[in-house]
This record gives sequence, structure tokens and C-alpha cells, in this order.
Amino acid sequence: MDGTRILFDGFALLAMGSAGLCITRRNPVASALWLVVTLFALAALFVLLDAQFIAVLQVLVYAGAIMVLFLFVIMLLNLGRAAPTDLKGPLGLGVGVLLAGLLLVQLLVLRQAGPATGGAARATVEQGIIPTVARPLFTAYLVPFEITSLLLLAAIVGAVVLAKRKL
Amino acid sequence: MIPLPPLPLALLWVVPALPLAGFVVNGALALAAPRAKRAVSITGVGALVLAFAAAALAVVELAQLHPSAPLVFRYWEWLPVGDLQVALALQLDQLSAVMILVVTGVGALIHVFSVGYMHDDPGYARYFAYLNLFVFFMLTLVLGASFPVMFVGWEGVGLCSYLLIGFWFTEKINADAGKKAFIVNRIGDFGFLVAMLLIFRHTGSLDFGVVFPKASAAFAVGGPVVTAITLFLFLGCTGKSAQIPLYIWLPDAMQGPTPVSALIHAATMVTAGVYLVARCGALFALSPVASATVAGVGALTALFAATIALKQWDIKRVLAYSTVSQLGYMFLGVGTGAYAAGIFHLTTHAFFKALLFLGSGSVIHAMHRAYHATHAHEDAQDMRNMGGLARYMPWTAALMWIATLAIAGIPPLAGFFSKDEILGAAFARGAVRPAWYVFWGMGLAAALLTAFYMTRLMLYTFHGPNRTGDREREQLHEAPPVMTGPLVALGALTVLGGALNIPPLFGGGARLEHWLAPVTDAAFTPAPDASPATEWVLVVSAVLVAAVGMVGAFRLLKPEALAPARLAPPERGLGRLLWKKWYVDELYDAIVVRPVLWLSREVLWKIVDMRLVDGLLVNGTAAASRALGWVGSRLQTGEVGVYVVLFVVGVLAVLGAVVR
Amino acid sequence: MLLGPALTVSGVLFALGVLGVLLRRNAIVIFMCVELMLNAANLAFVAFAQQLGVAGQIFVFFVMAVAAAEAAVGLAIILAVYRHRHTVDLQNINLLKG
Amino acid sequence: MSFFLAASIIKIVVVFTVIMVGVALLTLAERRICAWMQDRLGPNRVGPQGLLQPAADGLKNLVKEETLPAQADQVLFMLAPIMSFVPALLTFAVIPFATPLPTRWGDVEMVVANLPVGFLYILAFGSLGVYGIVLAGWSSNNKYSLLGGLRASAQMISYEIAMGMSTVAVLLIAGNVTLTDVIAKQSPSLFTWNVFPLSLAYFIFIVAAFAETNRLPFDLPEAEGELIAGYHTEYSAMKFSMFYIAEYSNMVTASALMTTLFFGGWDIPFTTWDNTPPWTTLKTLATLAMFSAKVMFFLFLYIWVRWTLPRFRYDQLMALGWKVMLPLALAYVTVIATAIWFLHDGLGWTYDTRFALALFALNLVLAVPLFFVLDRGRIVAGAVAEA
Repeated sequence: MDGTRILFDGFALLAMGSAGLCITRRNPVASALWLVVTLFALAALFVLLDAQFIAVLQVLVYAGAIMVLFLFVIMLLNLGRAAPTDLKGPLGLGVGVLLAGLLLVQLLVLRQAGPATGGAARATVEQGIIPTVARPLFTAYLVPFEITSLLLLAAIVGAVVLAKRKL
Repeated sequence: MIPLPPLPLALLWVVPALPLAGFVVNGALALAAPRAKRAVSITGVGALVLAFAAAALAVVELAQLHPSAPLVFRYWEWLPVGDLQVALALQLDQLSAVMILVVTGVGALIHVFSVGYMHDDPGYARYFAYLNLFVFFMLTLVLGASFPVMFVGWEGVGLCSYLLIGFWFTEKINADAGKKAFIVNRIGDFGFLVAMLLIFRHTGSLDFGVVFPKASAAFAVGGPVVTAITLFLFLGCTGKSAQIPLYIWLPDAMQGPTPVSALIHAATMVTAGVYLVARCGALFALSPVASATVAGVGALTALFAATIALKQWDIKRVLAYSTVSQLGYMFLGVGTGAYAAGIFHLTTHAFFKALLFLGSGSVIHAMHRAYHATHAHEDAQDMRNMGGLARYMPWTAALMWIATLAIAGIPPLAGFFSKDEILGAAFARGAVRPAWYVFWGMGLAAALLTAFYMTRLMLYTFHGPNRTGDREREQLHEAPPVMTGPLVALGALTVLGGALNIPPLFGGGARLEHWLAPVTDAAFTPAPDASPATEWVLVVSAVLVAAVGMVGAFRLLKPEALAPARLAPPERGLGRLLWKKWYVDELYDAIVVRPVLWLSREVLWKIVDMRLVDGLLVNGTAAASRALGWVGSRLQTGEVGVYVVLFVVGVLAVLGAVVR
Repeated sequence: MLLGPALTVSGVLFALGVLGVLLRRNAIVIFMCVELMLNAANLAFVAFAQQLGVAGQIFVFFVMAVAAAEAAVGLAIILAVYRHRHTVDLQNINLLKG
Repeated sequence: MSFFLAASIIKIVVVFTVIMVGVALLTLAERRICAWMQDRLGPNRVGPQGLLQPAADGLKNLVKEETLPAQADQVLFMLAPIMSFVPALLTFAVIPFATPLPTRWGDVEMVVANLPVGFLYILAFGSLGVYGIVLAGWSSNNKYSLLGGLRASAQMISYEIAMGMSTVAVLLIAGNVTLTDVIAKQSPSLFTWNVFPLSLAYFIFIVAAFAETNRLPFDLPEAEGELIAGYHTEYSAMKFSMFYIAEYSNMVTASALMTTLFFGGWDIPFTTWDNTPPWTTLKTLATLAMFSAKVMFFLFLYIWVRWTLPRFRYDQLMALGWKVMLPLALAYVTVIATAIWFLHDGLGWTYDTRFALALFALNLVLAVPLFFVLDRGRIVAGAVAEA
């Protein structure tokens, strides 16, 4: 158990624990905040997995933008108070736990099918953190990247059209 | 295969392409400018004349080469489907050379005649478009280098035949005649198709150049497969060439314009069956049963149709039954194995029957104009309304007499040589198979009847007193030169056509036989040569029979005593039986048409269509869909939660399949 | 190295996300659970990227772009729905009932 | 390793202390400058020139009674001031404030954590400051507070994009996101300070920085005139002063950022003596002083602006953010990237004073039409009309 592993386990537990709290808090704001904690923990895990750039992006995009947007909408609709019916009844609970449990089992079984570990491709060290991601992004993945920009544009237009009362 | 042929012959496609171009131009004119008759005439006739010239050039070229195998020109791949490789290929050999000359030559003359005959018709451009299209398909039929290409022509001429029979489709009887021809032909075409599939099944190809050389190796002589193939092919022939039992459409086809009858229903299309049998001689030679069937059906048809012709009053119907009868002769010839004789008769028949039809067309034209001028509603085609027309139309009368003598078999006209050769071959074959003596006897009897009914036609039409009517008589006169010109040309061919194939007996060289030898040798079943003495006896007896028929007609028939059509008393006894065409149409009506109609109405319509298709399948499908939709709509609770549960279950199932 | 544990965490987070979607009725919270699932996938991508090359990180990049677009449009839809129905409880939004 | 740890801990403690003291003094400075601008005295009773006033305020806040609204979300209500305070401190961690200090055990970098993704780190944590405000607004269970929180979140998201886009230009010149590299690129001369080659980016950045720190003219979340102090209406005593501390910490960080990104960081102008090793303690002290001076200037600018300009209306704020700042930033990135590409790849220039001056010229050219567009005829044409 080296230091990295200890840190990893700690953040992993934090991520899973706060995710569990996220889905069980009745208060949407609490849920959102626990989700933010999960996202932070994930960012830490990304750093430990040699993906510093992605970790920063995680904080920047998810915690800094998307979750603020969520909070904004929750407050805009004044949904901050916990609704008495937000969680489903015992039947829903049973079905949900059953299905999610089955899924978890399957995913854990599926984990064994992954490729063997080892042979780490640590290009990061030679190229620096950002070029490692940026080079393929602007060469091999240039077309998907450009398409992403189109997607975002479409999303902006769509969001404006949907949310505006009068265009 | 054949090495690349010299350049001029590779342009063989020009021959069918010219009439096709004519069709396109005339078709466009028919749609755009139906009144541009001059342009239509120039295009329609010009295409045929040029096609004839091209065909003649091609044949001259072929004559210089005189190859022992057909020249095949593959233009492009048509149906490359797995094992089945069908190219759009044309082939030129001695047999198709004869055919394209007949088709384009006689066709050109008939086109010229049509210019006069159809001159006042509002559908002038459409007519020439159809006619050109027909010639294109006929040339495709005879030039095709494989069964499918030939079949395209085969179906195409059927289509054009339908279009032209029903050319004046505003009269129901014409449209019905067209439909009858089409439907009856379909039965035959079905036979052709089945034969084609069988051939492919057993030889793996549909090209003539592959199938025929392979045939003797692929099929046992007299084996069931080859017999079935040839019999199905012959079924196709009986449809297209109007043999028993499918001949019934041809007399009705006389509803079309008379030049059409001359071109399609006398000279060209109906001979396609003969051509097919000759072309597939290699197959028929392997099946004695089929050959005997062909010969027997031919002989029976010759006799049977001749009897009907005896009592017909419609001038074109007489000629129609005569055509059926003469086609029977051709089948007797090719069934006997005397392919050259059959083709020879096909050629000469094309000349004199075209002449007869065009002559009758000339008569009808005159009669029609006469009745039209006086607004009388008499039948312009009924011989009882004619009589004594020789005075008004001397050219027509003289030329038709030549044709009559030819068809009766009076030497030295063309018909004599060709008919005599067929009968001679049949008799000679009788030495091997006695059945052929019977066929020969039937042929001879048919010859007697032929001489009789043709003389009857001439007598009632051109001689005796005129029964047309007093006012109408003044309107009768000879056709314009554009119509008599082709008649004269055909008359010359009728007189001289026999020279093509004068047998050695008369010191001739049997040129057509030698010309066709590369094609027919492979298929020819050698008939034992009869001694010259026997042959002389046969020739003399044939001529005698013809003479007896003609003299008998002169003796027995009294044109002076004939009443005009509307005053004529009903026929009785055997005469009525013959006049009613042996009640064959009624018989078919009773055993085929009515049961089919009953089956269609009572079973197919009221049970299958109404109950099964409409009730069970159509409405049932709708009901099932609605029921399914109802069930599905129960799942559409509109609640996202339910959808999510179902979705997750689906994901679990898919993942489960992967995890296993 | 850390691939195995990372995949385990990823699986657990994903299952938690699914559980959340199944359990909750508030549309916005369900949406957040979907984001949780996306992040679980991202974790798996990053874990694989450590072993198998940087392409996994590129995919995370795209996932984030999609998530951002989804959040914008999705929240706009929720806003629009709320304006009409004055609720974001999915059990009360069943206009699509068949 | 242990030296690195020890140095880091010392740096953390020192920086934290300095900022806290600085924030305390800043509150005093604000009041005094404000008073000066308004031609009055300001607090001057506690200690010499009122220097001990912040200590008195702190003492007062510590002993004051904490109030807790009955319907408030207890945990979040407590958490909110902390969450608004922490990101500002965190952000400062990556800002280099002097040349490395040579010691017996090796050079000590004068930055708490020299991260390779330093700049992105700033962006990431800078965007988190909003959580404190939003949660404070929401957990107070007060209409005005909630509105303040809402405004804060919308304002934050709106201006963050423009801010990020404007700094892309800085990265284009630096070619790296490490802040020490950013400073090194600006060191050669006065004109290589990014404020010259990237003047318009600086303009966008400073506007966005004002908005991000919720300072006038963009202090809509607390706007006492309309929201009766907005998100911190319900707060009192130490929690309230935490928000104050957070606000001033944010100002310090933003000023430090402007200094670092656009004004050469610790670079002393008109000399390259400070930029080159060997490092000496003198150099460290000199550059530290320079850095502090620059930061103080910007802090003064903040206060100056606050007491000079009126508050925007909320719709004006959003319109400015989305319709002016964002398109401007996007267009500017495009133009400046093209220009850099042309100068660097087209003409083969390396980055030096000449390069910077060429870009500065371009900025001046761009600034003139921009000024007319933004002005919409109010100042220029209005003056003309009066004359």
C-alpha cells in the first residue's frame, strides 16, 4: 500500500459515499452539493490516474459550470424545499434496488473482461500534461472535435428557444 | 468462341436499331405532332428500307464468309447474375439471314402499302410507331444469340401484335380480339419460359452457342428431359404460330388493320414458332416424340384449318384460316426434320400470303370507301357483298390470282416448290415411321381443300355479278399506286420465289438448302432419299390434287346464285358446323373460359379475395395491429419511471448476454 | 495498477446513478443522477487511458462536451415543462400516456 | 522531500497570514479612501490613523451574537461563508509572487504550489467562489437572499466564459499554462507585459474580474439598494465578517492575477537584472516588493472604481456579459491568434519587444471602432452635439 493507493482509496470512498448521499437526500440542493463533492473526488481520482488536465476540466466544467447551472435552475424554480413525495414508495424502492444491484453485479463481472493491466503508456511525462491530450484532439480527433462545437451550438440555440418565453 | 468478326458485320446492331429509331421518332411525333403525316411516312418507311439495305449488306458479307458456325456479337452484359450470364448479343447465321431479309423486305413493302391504306386514319403516326416497334422486336427475335434475348423479341412482338390488333380500340370487339391474342399467347409464352428454365437447369447456359453444341452430350436421345423441353418449346410455338390448340386467336386478330394482318399475322410474327423449332433443331432432333408431335400437330392443323376456311364469308378470315393451315405445313416440314423445306415454305408463304392479305386489303379499302361514300352500313369484308370486282380492280385481281395459284401449289409458282418439298419429305419419312404416311395424307387433303377454298375466295370476290349495291358500284375503283406497287413487287416474288430452292429433280441446285446447311445439318434427321420415280409420282399427285380442288371449285360454286350478306339464308348441316368453326371457340368457352370465370367469381373473388385477403389478411392485419397497439399503449403510461425501469431491464438483458 | 479499483469505483458509481434515476421523482435530481453515470463512465475511460493510451482522455473530453450540451437543453426543457405544469415531479408529468 | 514539505508549509502559513492581515487592512483602506473621495475623514480613532480599526471590528464581530433564521438550512447556512472564502485562498496558491529564494538547502520557489496546470487551476477554482454566495442566498430562506444567490450564479456563469476566453490570448503568447512561464514571457521589457500586446484582452479581463468578485459596478448579488444586502442579509457577527473577508480575499487574488497575467507579475520594468539567475535574496525581496506594489495598485483601482461608478441594472449586466463581452472575447481570440500566427509563422518573428509592439498597434487599431461601438455616440457624439 503506497501513498498513491491510500489516497486513491480515500477519494474513491469519498466519491462513492457522497454519490450515495446524493441519490438519497430528499433536498435537491443537498443532492446537488453531494454531487459536487463526488465530482471533486473524481477529479482527485483523475489526478491519481495521471489525467491532470481532465481533472482540471472536471472541476471547471462540471463543478464550475454545469452544477452551478443545476443549482440556478433549482433556485429559479424554488424547488429547494424537500418535496414529501420525492422518493418513491416501497415498491419503487424494491424494484430500484433490485435492478441497480443486478446492474452492479453485472458490471463487476464485466470488469474481469477488461484488458490485462500493466504496460502503462505514460506519454504524459515526455510531452507535458496538456499537449498529451491536445495533440490527438487537434489531429486524429479533429473532426469529432469540430462536430462537438456544432453540437454545442445546437444546444445553445435549443436551450434559448426552449427557455425563452418570447423569442 | 468465334474470333472477332470483320468490322462491317459488327455493325449488325444497326439492323434492329433502325426500326427502333423509327419507333422513337414516330412515337414522339404521335405524341407531339400526329398530323405530320409526311414526316411519319418518311421515317417509318425509310427506317424499314434502310434496315433492309443494312440486312442485305450483312447477308452479302455473310455469304462471302459462309462460316460453319454462327457469328456472335456481344454488345454488353445484360443479366450477370451468379451462374447466369446473359449478354445482349446478336448472332448472324444463315437461318437468321433468311429471316431478317424476309422481315425487313416484306416488312418494307407492307410499310409502303400502309402509307396508302392508312392514309386517312387519325392514328397514322401511332400506327407507324407500332409497326416500326414490331419490326424491331421481330429482328431482335431472329437475331438474338440466346434464349432470353430471343424471348425479349418474342414478348415484344406479342405486345405489338396486341397493340395493333386493338389498334382501333374504341370498338369493343377490336379490343377484345387484342386481349384474346395476348392471353392465348401468354399460355404459349409460359411454355417457352418453362423450357428456358429447364434448359438452364440442365445445361447451365442460355446462349445458343453453348446450349446446342452441348445438347447431344447433355441429353439422352428421347430422354424425358429433352422431350419435356422441346414440348414446352412447341407449346410456345403453338401460341405464337397459331397451331392447335392455341390457334383461336389468329382469326380474331383480323380485327386489326389489314397491313398488320399481312405483316404480323401472315408473313413474320406467326412464323416465329417455325423459326424457333428450326433454331432449336439440335434439341428437337434428340426427341423423336416431340418431332412427331410437331409434325402431327402441323398436319392436323393444316387440314383442320382448311376445312374451316371452306365456309367462311369474311375475306380476311378465309385468309386467316389459310394462314393457320399453311403454318401447319411449315410445322409438318420442321417436325419431319426438313428444316430447309420448312423455312423455304415460310419464305414463299411470306410472299404470297402477304400478297393475298394486301390484295384483300386493297379490296376492303375499295369496298370501305364505296360504302363510306354512300353511308351504307354494310360489311366491307364479307365476300357475299362483293363479286365481279375484277372489272373494277384488274391489277388486284390479277395479282391475287397469281398468289392463289401459288398457294394452291400450281407449278412453277413459289408455293408449288415449297409445299411439294414438305410433302415429299413427309412421305420419305414415312418409310421409317409409318405415322408420317398419315401426316402426308392429311397434308395432301389439306392441299386439295386449300386449292378449293382459295378458288372459292377468288370466284366470290372477283367474278360473277357484283353484289355491292347499285350506288356503291360507281365508287369502286383500283387502289392508288402506292398500294398496288407493293402488290406488284410481291407478285414478282411469288412468281420467282420458287427459284430459291429448285430441287435437283427439276435440275435445280436446291440453293436454299445448301445455304442453310451449316445450321440445319447439326439438326437434320436424314430422311431416306426416295427414288426419282417416287418423287415424280408425288409431284404429279400433288399437282393433280391442286388441279382437282380448283376445278371442283369452279364446278361446284355458283357465284351468280349467291345472295348479299344481309339476305343470305342461314347455313345448315356440315356447312353450319364449318361456318361455326367446328364450335371450337364455344368448346373453349365451355371448358376453359366459363370454369375459370366461375372459379374466379365464386372462389377467388367471393372466398379468397373477400374473405381471405380482405377479411383475414387486410382487415385482420389492421385488427392485429390495433390489438398490438392497444397492448403497447398500455405500456405507454406516460410515466418516466416506468420507462426507466423497462429501459434498465433491457440494458440488463443486453449486458447479461455480453457477460455470459 | 489502479485500473481494477478504478473500474470497481466506476461500476459502483454507475449503479448508484441508475439507482438514483429509479428512485427519484424530481426531474432535476434524475438529471443529476444521469450526470453521475456519465462521470462513472469518465472514470472508466480515464482508468483505461492510463494503461492503454491517451484516447480515453479524449473521449472524456467529448463526454464533457455532450454533458454540457445535455445540461443546457435538458434544464431548458425542465424549465419549459415547469412553466406549464408547475411541477417537476415526473409522476405528474404523463402527457405522453398512450 | 522533507525540505520541500517544510518550505511548502512555511509558505502556506506566511501567505495565509499575509492575506488575512492584508484583508484586514484593506477594509480600513476601503473606508479611508472612500472617505477621502467623499471629502470626509473616515475611521481614525482606534490606533494611529485608525490602523487598529480592523482589530476592533474583528473583536466586535467575535463577541457579537450569532443569529440563525428558524427556517434556514442549518448546515448549509454554516457552510456558505466558508465556501465563499476558501476558493479565493486556494486560487492564490498558484500565483508566483517573487523570484526564487536561494537557501542553504536549495532554491525555494516563491509560489505555494507551482502546478503545471496553474492557469487552468485558477479558472477552475475561480468559478467555485459562487457556491458560497449561492448557498448563502438559498439557505437563508429569505426572498432577497435567494434573489441575490440567483443573480450571483447567473452573473458568475455569464462572465466566466468571457474571462476564460480573454485569457486564451495570454496562453497563446505564453505557449504554456504554467504561471511561471507566463511571467517569464513577459520579462524581457516593459512592452512585453501582456497589457500592451493584449490590451483588449486586459480590458475584457478586468471587466469580468469586477463581475466575478461582485464588486461595484457589478455588485448585483448584494445590491443593498434593492436586495437589502442580498445573500448575506441573514448573516451576522463572525459569519458576516467571513463574507467580508472572502470578498476582499477575492479582490486580492484577482489583483494578483491581473498582475501576473498582464503586468509581468513580479517583473521589475526597465531592467532585466531581476529576470536572470543567479538568484539572490535581494532579487527576491525586490521582486516581492514590485509584486506587492502592483497588487496594491489594482486594489486601489477596485476601491476607486467602487466609489466612482454607479451600479448596473441587472438586465444591463447580463446584456453586457452575453452580447458584448462574450462575442468580443471570441472575436478577439480569433483576431489575435491570426495575428500571432502571421507574425510567428508567416514572418518568422520570435516573441520579443518588436512582436509585442506590433500586436499593440493592432490592439490600438481595434480599440478605436470598439470604443465607438460601445459608446454608441454617448460621449463622443454627445460632446460634439454640445459643442
